[in-house]
Amino acid sequence: MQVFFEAIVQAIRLPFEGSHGLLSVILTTFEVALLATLIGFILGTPVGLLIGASRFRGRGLLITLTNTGMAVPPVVIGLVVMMLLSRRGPLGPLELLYTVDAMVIAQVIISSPIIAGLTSSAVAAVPYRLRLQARSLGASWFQEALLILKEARLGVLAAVATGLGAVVRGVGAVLIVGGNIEGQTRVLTTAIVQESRRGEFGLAIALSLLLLAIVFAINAAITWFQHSGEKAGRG
Amino acid sequence: MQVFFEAIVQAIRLPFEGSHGLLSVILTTFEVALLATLIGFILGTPVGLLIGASRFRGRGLLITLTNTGMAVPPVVIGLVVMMLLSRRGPLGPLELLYTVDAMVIAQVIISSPIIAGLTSSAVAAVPYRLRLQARSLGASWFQEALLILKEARLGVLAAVATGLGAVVRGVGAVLIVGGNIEGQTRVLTTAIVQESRRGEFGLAIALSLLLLAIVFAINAAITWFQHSGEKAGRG
Amino acid sequence: MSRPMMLSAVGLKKRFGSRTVVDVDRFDAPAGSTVAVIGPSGAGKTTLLAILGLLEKPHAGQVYLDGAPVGVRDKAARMNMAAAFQSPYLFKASVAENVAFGLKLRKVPAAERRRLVESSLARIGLEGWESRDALTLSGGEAQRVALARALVLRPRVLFLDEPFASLDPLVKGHLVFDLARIIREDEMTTIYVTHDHAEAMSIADRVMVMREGRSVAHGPSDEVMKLPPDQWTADFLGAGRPLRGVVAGSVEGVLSIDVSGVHIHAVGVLPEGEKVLVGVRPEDVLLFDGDAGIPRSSARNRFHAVVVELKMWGVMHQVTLDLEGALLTARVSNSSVREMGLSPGMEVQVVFKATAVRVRSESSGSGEIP
Amino acid sequence: MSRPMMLSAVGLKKRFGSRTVVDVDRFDAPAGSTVAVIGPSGAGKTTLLAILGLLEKPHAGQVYLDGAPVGVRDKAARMNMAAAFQSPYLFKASVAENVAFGLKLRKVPAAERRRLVESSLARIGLEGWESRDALTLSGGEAQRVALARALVLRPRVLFLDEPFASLDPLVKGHLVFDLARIIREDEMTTIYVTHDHAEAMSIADRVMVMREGRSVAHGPSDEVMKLPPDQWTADFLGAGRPLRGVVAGSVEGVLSIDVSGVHIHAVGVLPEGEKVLVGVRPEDVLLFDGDAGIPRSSARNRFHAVVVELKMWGVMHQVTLDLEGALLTARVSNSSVREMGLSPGMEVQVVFKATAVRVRSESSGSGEIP
Repeated sequence: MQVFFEAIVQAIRLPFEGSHGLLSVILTTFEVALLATLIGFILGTPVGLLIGASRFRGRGLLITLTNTGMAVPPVVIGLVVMMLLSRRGPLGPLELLYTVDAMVIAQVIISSPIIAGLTSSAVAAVPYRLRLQARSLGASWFQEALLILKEARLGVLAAVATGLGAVVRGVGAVLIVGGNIEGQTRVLTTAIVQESRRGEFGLAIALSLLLLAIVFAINAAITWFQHSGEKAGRG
Repeated sequence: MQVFFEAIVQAIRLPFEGSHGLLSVILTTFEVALLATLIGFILGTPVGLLIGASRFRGRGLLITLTNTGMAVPPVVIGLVVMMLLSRRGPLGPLELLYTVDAMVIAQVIISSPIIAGLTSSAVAAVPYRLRLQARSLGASWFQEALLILKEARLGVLAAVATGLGAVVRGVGAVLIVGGNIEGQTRVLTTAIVQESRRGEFGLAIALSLLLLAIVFAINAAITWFQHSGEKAGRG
Repeated sequence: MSRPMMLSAVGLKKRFGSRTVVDVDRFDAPAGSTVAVIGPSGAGKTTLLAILGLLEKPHAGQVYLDGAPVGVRDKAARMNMAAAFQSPYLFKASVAENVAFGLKLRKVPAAERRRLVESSLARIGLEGWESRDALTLSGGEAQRVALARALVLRPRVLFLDEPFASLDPLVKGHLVFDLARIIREDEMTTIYVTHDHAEAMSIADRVMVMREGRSVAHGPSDEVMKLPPDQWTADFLGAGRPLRGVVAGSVEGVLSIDVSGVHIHAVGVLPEGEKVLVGVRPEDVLLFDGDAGIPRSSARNRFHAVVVELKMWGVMHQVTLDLEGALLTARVSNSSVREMGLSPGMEVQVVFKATAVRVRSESSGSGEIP
Repeated sequence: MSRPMMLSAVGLKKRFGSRTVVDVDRFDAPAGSTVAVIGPSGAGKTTLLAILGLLEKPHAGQVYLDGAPVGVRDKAARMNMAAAFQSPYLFKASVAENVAFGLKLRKVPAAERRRLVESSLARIGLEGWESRDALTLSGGEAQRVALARALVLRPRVLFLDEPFASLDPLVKGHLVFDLARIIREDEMTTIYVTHDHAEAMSIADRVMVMREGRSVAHGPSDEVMKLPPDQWTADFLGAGRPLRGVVAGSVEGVLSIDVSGVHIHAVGVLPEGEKVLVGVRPEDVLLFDGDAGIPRSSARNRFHAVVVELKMWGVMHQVTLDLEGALLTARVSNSSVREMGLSPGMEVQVVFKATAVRVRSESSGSGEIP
């Protein structure tokens, strides 16, 4: 177990030994994750509400798109974004490859379908008769939609947190489109891969503990949302 | 869009141009995924049944372990397995690092909590009174457990398929412990990362299509299980 | 303040997939009336209510409000209506916010809203409950809040979908009582869906019986209950089949009707020789021992009869009686069956009032009861 | 074949978290009796049943089967029992496999199993339904399968948890009838949980009334129904409070009981001067117009009374009557209220039979009814 002991000792020392690009890694991680989740929320929630609460032509297509988006492996998303942004790709002139923006684009493609899909489940769980009840009291379709989101708010929050978690935890897509450039596009997950392959276990452990702290905070939030939801549920 | 066109043309040609280690990649992918899922099923299902269907001392601990297992990012799992198997690690003498076995170990740690967690949800959804009913007709605890698994069988199958999907889609853990050695530990996801970073889009696309085919087959199975479950549900 | 509205509909059809769940030719709720829609579960009652309440679009047919065609898009029409369902479906908010929901949508000013919510809660027996969390209430309390939420809007048409089905009889009794009073005071047209015909009878003046999406009987409660148009409806209502007879004469408004030789007295105005259907509710038929001395009384119909069959109906017994060829049904409690020792073949005396008999000319209609 | 067993329990307590859901001092089901456990929802009825059926462990107390202490681990004891619940809870399999479930666990050979399943289905009215998919049945059919699954085991104690609560009255009537016949034929001890006292009365010979986990009344149905021990129980059962009186005399087995000056006739054997409680079920009380001529009949109790109060009870009316100081309750249909024009202050005649009156000596017990 010596390897673990040494690594942990090193991990504890690290923050006091001055910069290892640690701050940059953390800031980049937050920047990518928060931006991608915010855009994912803006794109995903209305789609989830539509899919979960109404019947219309094209709904099947939207569901298929959402499910496909959730299923496609991050490395494949990374590849496609890479090709789009590559010098010879259609968005090549924008010169986004190996930038934070490239990572945000890839992560939005990962988070939006998750947020849309889980929002649609939360919304579909609002009893139809509750909506009939609102309609019978005079609610317009817009007021009904607001009521649905309000009733499903804990589920929607859990959906957003789950999207955030996927973005923070993932490595494949950002590794491809970000390129893991120190001081620029290195995030926690790609840094962990890099350091552990180099045998720099101390640094890798330090990064992992940070990542775990973030992930567990997100998971605690999800659990709390779901738990409150159950408690407030109709018995 | 020329980059896409060229890559797809190249992807179609590839299988006819003889070995690029493609067969080895596919076989390794299946070997790791199926072994890891099988072991994950053997470890995860009993735990899921226990958590989902009974109350006992230590249940809280088991739930926390399962949830933690599901939350820990694959790169962190990869790091920990890497350290365990590294020359100076406690399992160093077994010389498993950068082998298929190392990847299976990491993937089991990823799939078991998923299978346990989803099995416990499926099992918890079996109505308690159905179990009282079985007990009242003379079922022992073991017969009751079998009945629960039988009633929740579609949910258990969906749990196993979800575990399989996570193993096939993931890249972080296998990249670290497998080392992505051509002809030995290279799997679809790690190969895609490698080829796309090298700009070999044709090969990357070919590998991605294969990966997508596998992932969508698994997802179709999950959807089918869940859908049949709904149809057969009690109205 | 508000005046009740007439609600009617023709040719309503609604399908879910390939299954037709509602196929109702005609529905009529005169202004101020209380119409019960009854039928077994799965008969399409709730879907019919959703269509009539302009909550769901039918695949065919038209709903009319005071004679004017209306649909789900007529927000003005919808604003005249309000509904309460079996599960109270309260929103995640306080009692006051729940009750104020419809008022807010109608842009009633906050002060007026508070006043209305307060008085509405007081009326339904929940004075001062404004600030409670709606999701912590018991079943009966939640149902009161749901009713207050509908009633505070002073709807001109009120829809109730099995509002008492999941309540204990004690709670239910109080609530039925309070609701009946408010409906009477506010003069609403009320559409009341239930699967319990006793509950329907205690509230409604008109009844529609539904079976598998269709209306099998539709008319004044008394007529539907006493003259069910077919065997299924009779069984569902726990009624006997109507008897066929001929008006033999009339003295001071009391008809004498010849039913296969037996003369049944009934109140009504019909010419001699008219062919009629005759019905009596099983509850209104009293049985006496065959040799009991029964005095002359206000009950004009007294016959000797033979018990043909006894069968359970809910927690009562239904007794089929042979009056010299005419079959009559009586409903009696289980303790009466025991005490009188009722059994097939036994002779009994049958007594019912002339006012308890419903007579309708055979020529005045076929399936539908006017 | 099998002989019914006596089931009893003392000091049962069960908590969920910090809430005590069952706290029952004593439970008694004599061999072959049918005991109804009634009470509002949330009273702990189902939990009590689970404890008595050895399905759940109580936190305190002991269950006895034919006098011997038994618990959840006594598989042999549990093999004498079977249960059916409100939702039929059929397993994902054919009807035959569902019915055979308990037989398989008892290692009954396949051929014998087939024969038993076949005859059990035939008995409950589902002849030839063996190969149907259990999850495609209607509510009433599924409930029959659930009953067949319990009855095929020839249990010596049968537990029924609201088996008819979700059925239409027509379906329910048939099923109650079939079940009552089978219970009679097979001579089982039956514990029957329901929230509907009318249903309880039609099936049970003993009743336990539960409220908030406690037993508030426990004894023969007739006693509990006519002499409820407190106001809450009286209200829940829709009964009147018992009257206090003194035995004034006795002629040929008919007591004359002085209740604040009014003499009520009842059947019983009690000494003159004995202080007693007197109860009449509201259903057994007939009302007549104040001036109607009522002939001498088998109904020995006839009084003039004044209507004090009218209130709804479920879909009937409960009428409180003042007999010169003694308050009596009658239950009448809404149409009777209308026809007689009943209203507070009105004078009526009250008639009930001496056999409908329940008398108990005040000294023979306090809260618990023997």
